[in-house]
Amino acid sequence: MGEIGVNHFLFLSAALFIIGMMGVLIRRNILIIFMCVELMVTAANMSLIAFGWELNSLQGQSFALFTIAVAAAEAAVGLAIIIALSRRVRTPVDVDEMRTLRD
Amino acid sequence: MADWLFLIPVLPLLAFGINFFFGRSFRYQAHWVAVPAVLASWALSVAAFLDIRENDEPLSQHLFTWIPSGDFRVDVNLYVDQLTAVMLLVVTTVGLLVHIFSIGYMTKVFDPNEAAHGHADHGAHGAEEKDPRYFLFFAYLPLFVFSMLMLVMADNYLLMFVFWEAVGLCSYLLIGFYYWRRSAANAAKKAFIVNRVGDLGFGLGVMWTFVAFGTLAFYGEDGVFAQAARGVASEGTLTGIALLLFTGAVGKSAQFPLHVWLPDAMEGPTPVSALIHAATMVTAGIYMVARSHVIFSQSTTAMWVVSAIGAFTAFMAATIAITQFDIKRVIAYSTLSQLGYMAFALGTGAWIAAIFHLMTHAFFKGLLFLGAGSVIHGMHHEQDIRNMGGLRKQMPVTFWTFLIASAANAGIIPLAGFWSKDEIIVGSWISEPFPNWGKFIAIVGLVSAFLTSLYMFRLVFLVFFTRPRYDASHLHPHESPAVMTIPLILLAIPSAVIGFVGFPPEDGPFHHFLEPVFSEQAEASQEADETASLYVVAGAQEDGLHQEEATEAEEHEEGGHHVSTRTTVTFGIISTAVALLGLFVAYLTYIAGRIDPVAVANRYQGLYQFLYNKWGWDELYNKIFVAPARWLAMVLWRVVDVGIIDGAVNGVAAGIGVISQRLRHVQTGLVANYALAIALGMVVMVGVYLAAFSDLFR
Amino acid sequence: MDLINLNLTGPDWSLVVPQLIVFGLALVLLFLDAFLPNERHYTWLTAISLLGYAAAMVALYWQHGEDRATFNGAFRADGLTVFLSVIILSAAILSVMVSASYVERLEGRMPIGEFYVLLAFSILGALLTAAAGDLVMLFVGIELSSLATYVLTAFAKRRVTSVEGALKYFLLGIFASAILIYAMAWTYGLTGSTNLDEIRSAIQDTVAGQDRQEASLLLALLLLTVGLGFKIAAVPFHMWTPDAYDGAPTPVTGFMSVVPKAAGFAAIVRIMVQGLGPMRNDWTDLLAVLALITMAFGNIVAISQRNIKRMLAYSSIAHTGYMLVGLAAYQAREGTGFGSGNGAGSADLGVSSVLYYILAYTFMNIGAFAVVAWIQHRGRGMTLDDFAGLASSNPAAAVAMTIFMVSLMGVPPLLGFYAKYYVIVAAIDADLLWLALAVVILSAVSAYYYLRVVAVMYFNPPERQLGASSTWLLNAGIAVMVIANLALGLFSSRLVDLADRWTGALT
Amino acid sequence: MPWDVIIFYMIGAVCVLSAAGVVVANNPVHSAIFLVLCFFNVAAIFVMLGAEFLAVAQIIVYTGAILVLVLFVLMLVDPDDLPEFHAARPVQRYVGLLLGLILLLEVGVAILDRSVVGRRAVADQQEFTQIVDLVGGNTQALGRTLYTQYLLPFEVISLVLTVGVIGAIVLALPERLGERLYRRRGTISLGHPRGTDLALPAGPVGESPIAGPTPGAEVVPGGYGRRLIMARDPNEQPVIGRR
Repeated sequence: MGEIGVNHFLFLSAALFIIGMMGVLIRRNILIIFMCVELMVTAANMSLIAFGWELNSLQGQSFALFTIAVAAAEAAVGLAIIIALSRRVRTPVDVDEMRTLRD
Repeated sequence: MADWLFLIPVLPLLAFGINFFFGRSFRYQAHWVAVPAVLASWALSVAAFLDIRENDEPLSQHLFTWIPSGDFRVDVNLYVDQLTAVMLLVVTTVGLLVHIFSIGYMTKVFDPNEAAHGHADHGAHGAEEKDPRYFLFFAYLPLFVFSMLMLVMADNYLLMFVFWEAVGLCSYLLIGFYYWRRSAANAAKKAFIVNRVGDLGFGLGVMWTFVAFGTLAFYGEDGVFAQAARGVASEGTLTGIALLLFTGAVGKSAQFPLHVWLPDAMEGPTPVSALIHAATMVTAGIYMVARSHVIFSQSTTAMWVVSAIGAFTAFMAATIAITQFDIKRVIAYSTLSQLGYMAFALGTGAWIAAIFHLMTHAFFKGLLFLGAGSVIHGMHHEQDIRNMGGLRKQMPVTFWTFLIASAANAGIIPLAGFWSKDEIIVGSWISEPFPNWGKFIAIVGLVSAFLTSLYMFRLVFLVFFTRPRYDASHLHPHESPAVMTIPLILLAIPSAVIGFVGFPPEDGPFHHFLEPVFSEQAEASQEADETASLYVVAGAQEDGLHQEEATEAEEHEEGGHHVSTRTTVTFGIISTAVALLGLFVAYLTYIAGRIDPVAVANRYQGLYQFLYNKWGWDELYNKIFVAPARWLAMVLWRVVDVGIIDGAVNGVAAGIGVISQRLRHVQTGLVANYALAIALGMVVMVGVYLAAFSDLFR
Repeated sequence: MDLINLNLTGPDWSLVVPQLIVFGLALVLLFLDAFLPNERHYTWLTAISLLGYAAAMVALYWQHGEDRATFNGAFRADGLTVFLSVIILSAAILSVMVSASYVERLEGRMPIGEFYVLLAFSILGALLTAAAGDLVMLFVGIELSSLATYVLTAFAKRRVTSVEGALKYFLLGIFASAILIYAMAWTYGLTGSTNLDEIRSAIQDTVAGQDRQEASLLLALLLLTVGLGFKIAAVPFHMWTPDAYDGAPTPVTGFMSVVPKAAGFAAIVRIMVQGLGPMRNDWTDLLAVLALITMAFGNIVAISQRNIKRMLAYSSIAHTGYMLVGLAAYQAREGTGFGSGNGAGSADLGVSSVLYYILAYTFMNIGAFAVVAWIQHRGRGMTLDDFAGLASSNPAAAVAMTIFMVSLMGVPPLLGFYAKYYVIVAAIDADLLWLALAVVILSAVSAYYYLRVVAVMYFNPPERQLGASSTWLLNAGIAVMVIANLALGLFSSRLVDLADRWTGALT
Repeated sequence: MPWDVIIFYMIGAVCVLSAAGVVVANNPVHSAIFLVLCFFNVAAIFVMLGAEFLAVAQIIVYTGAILVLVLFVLMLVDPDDLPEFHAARPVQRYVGLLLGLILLLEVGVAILDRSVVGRRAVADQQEFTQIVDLVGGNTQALGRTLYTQYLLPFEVISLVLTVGVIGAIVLALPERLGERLYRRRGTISLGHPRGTDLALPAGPVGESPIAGPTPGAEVVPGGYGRRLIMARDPNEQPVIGRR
């Protein structure tokens, strides 16, 4: 592929990774932070694949597949936590429990 | 004999276990477990002592190997030589008598009938009257005895350190025994924390010893002492080790500047004060230094420090004692002062004299405390001597035993304290390492002896003589029951006569008995020096220096502590005169009324206040240690955790305000800040590493 | 190098028996939870959990002495695996004992089936991390363990603090994971393999004879440190710890202070020692500095905490620091460990001291949290005042807590002392005298807050009566840990020898 | 300039810009859409790197599953309920930006400094392509790698997903199912007009018009260990969650 070397991809991946990181640091909304982390993971995947491409091995791609799967599981858990939290914030369900919290 | 050495400490441990775990079921009979155990332990100690005196051979028993890793191993061995045998006798004797005394003292406190009798002091805690912790007391006491016995029987520094900590823990538990009293709780905490400072030094000293010698065992071919005597380590190293070890002794034996915990420790039950804070635990530091004398004696600096601190403590504590009004406090400061004597005896190389005084002191100081306990008991928990007086009629046994103990402490002639204290003063006068300094210290010792006599008899006169100053219509002092007076009498006997074991001063049976401990090593060191000098001669390098040292050592040995009879007698007379002078001044002041103490105090108001406030050490420590530590913790927490990381983001002012919205604040504000901390750490680390360790800027 | 492995050889299943048992346990629990329509089925689940972990522990017996890899190098059955598995499984058993009654009764009854299943999966993840021989396996193991722990943290979902703690833990956890993936990508890219042994040999060539490393290699190393430092809660990556510990249900706190940390240390040992061993000059310095600030921060900030769980959280940060000291003392020396040096491979004081520390820490820390749970069972909270007068109302519990506190403080002859002792010796041996001194001094500082708990229990008057509650399994667990704290130190030499010999195969 | 270079820069620019959009957008929905855009371009990059399968997986898993999930949550959860940060915090914004820039610099230096490319001998590309073609292409080759070298992680990843599912169920399951049912005094009947059950007259449950379990009957479904009370004696005032 001509002039496009692995360093190009690495730079692109670094840029995405760092934009994601800045998002985590700057943003206020939990969901946006979550999306920014996903962006970071994708950037790391890109690095993996780029390195694999450079090394002519499939290990990088396999690794990337695993991270995608892990990210999916993380998304499920994370969003469930967010939902649980939002439910908790909105409805202080039980007066009983508010009392236990105060203790 | 050696095969059942382990029984000596194990029996009290057993008593502890039984009382601690099953004590509830026989709460007021708990002493039936503890006393026989300690009694048996005492009998075994006597047997061990006789065995050693017979055979002149140290006993030792290998229990198990504790940390055998590689070339470093720590064995749990029990080792009993002459020094340990003396300590065993002291600990078990005093321990046994204190156990017996406690039967009377402790039941009385918790006796509901006594509460009905109505003494306001304790009545305030009506709920505690029935506190079933009698058994717990009789669990802690044997535990302490066990730890102390293990401490003196340990044959290596690590084991010693373990039980060094253990006796500290017991002391902590017992000082805070009346934990519902805030002052008791604070005193316990203070004792523990101050001791931790010392222990830290001791721990570092042990570590350094290990680094320097590669072992922690005391004796044997490659033991610490043999190596130290052989000159394996440089003098600087030995000085460092000695000073660090001495830090531990300073903490445990309550020497200046870590002495502040001991007077406060009097918050514990009185028998505890007698056992732990007078007779045994506080002498652990003295014992340890004596045990390590091979290390200490090779470092002039360390010896100097030990003697200086000891002398200062002896003097300072004596001055404080003359102004105090709490009966236990006076005795506590007296303890400090006597410990100071022992320390400077060690520092001037009078090892045997120090141990001699340790022994006599254990008996008469234990007796003093028990007597004080008896007085407090009889006075229904009154401790202020201004509210006593004339008790000799109501409490004759207590009076006579207390008098014997006081006279012994003051150094009145045929009693135990006289012989040992006199020997210390002579020892420092003729001290080889520091001729001039030793003389100075001896004079300080004499001055302190005068003060000792003064405050002891002040106490006796104020408590037992003159007319009663308490409200006689409400308070009826009474003699204590036999279970308390018998230990007093039993302790009074050694307090009076034990001094004669060292009768021809410097040449008594006691000295001959202990001689091997302190001379064997000296011989070894002498040999080592000779061989060393031979080497040096052969190598022909800087031999002069070494030879000088070697000859010096020889001279030291020869000169030793064998003093001319004339010096001994002279000092005997001087000491007696000084002690009698103190007695006389006390008499003039408190009985004859020639000197008005109030007037004196008013005249030298500043000095009096200074002494009364114990030289202000507590306040000083509060200011320079406690407050800043608290402040630092708060600052780190507030500023670093909440302030910088949190506040940098939220703005400090806003940050405080939003705490009300705890949920929102805690929940979200911090997540991003935490991420920020991670990112910051990452960026800084990467930056530093790339700049400093990478090939970028090669 | 075969470019694509076409060799579909079957793995050696005999090596993964303990892990398979835990896996089977998780499945059995899942099914039983669904099909046991019994009011008391929590008894069953608890019993089966305990049996399962015990069985896995027994199965480990046949693993000792092994040093083989299977699954194409992704799984290694060696001494490190066995030792860490023992620790993790002990923590599992203790956690089950501590949590059974808590989950059943407190926090509005949590679903116990799922609780045990997630616990089992988290344990499995930690076990696999300890056994990983490949970056991918390592990553997947860590994630399995963490993911289950996130959920467990939020398990008391009626209590908003629990969910809060979980959310923080989760967000920061995936943030750190992303960094870890990126770091692993770099490691892979620079060495050309995800297998740790191959990474080692690749680095060996590059590093040889260089006193300054390539920037990219350092970047990979540092990012790895950040990602793993988060898992073990090293300062400054520790920020989630107090909140997550505070929010999580108490038994979970005990669990998460040990198992993910053990997994994190396993990963660090695997990556740093096994993989990046040739670069040790670079990472030992880094870890030494991290250890120092971690110890200092944890110990000092713990002083100002009134909430026991927060205090223990900071204390666990401090203990991370102590463990890092051991790693910083890694020297890769031949046969100079604590063992008698019978030449079985190269052993190292550093690594074996850390392993022993984790073992000791397991018993101390879960114990401390167990007593907190015990108190909560009796209707009190988690602040310092809730411990007031415990000594008079329940001496046994007070003694247990005292033993845990004093052990955490590192006072002989309790377990914590030995742990610190070996770490200190390792540090001195590696010429890190300053670090050893820091350990000693900061342990002295730690006395302040540990003893405050003891003081409050013994010297403060009780505020309220304790409620009655029957928690025999929890009590038994506390008793086991007390005994372990008292007695395990006596066998310290054997254990450290074992750790030593077993880690010999590592390098 | 060859086409592939142009394409790379185009895609890269879109990637970076849309990623920036994720961070900058005010509305979370916009952020999500930017993220979709970004991921599509990342998939394209993956194709350029010869990872066709991953490109597809990226789109299916990320954009198809994860982001849809995120959008779901966005819609499901009232934005006011979501814990938000306080008003603008410029300090953090600047610090964040600064840190990002420094890190970019550091990583950039590391990338440029990568002198020895691929520490282990880089495999021959020709041979690699041949083998990949031999087994039938990228997907097949990847599959073979997964089932050989990464067999164990591949098995374990299924457990990770299981944990994700269990976790999601445990956390997101509407709690106190039992209590809601209790409030409604009966079972939920699909045929029932919404809300009317609340208006039913209070009375002995036995006379309730709602067909349901007998009074006080409990149904204990397996999974929970918690009693789900389907119908209940009105005299019995339960404290949910405690027995």
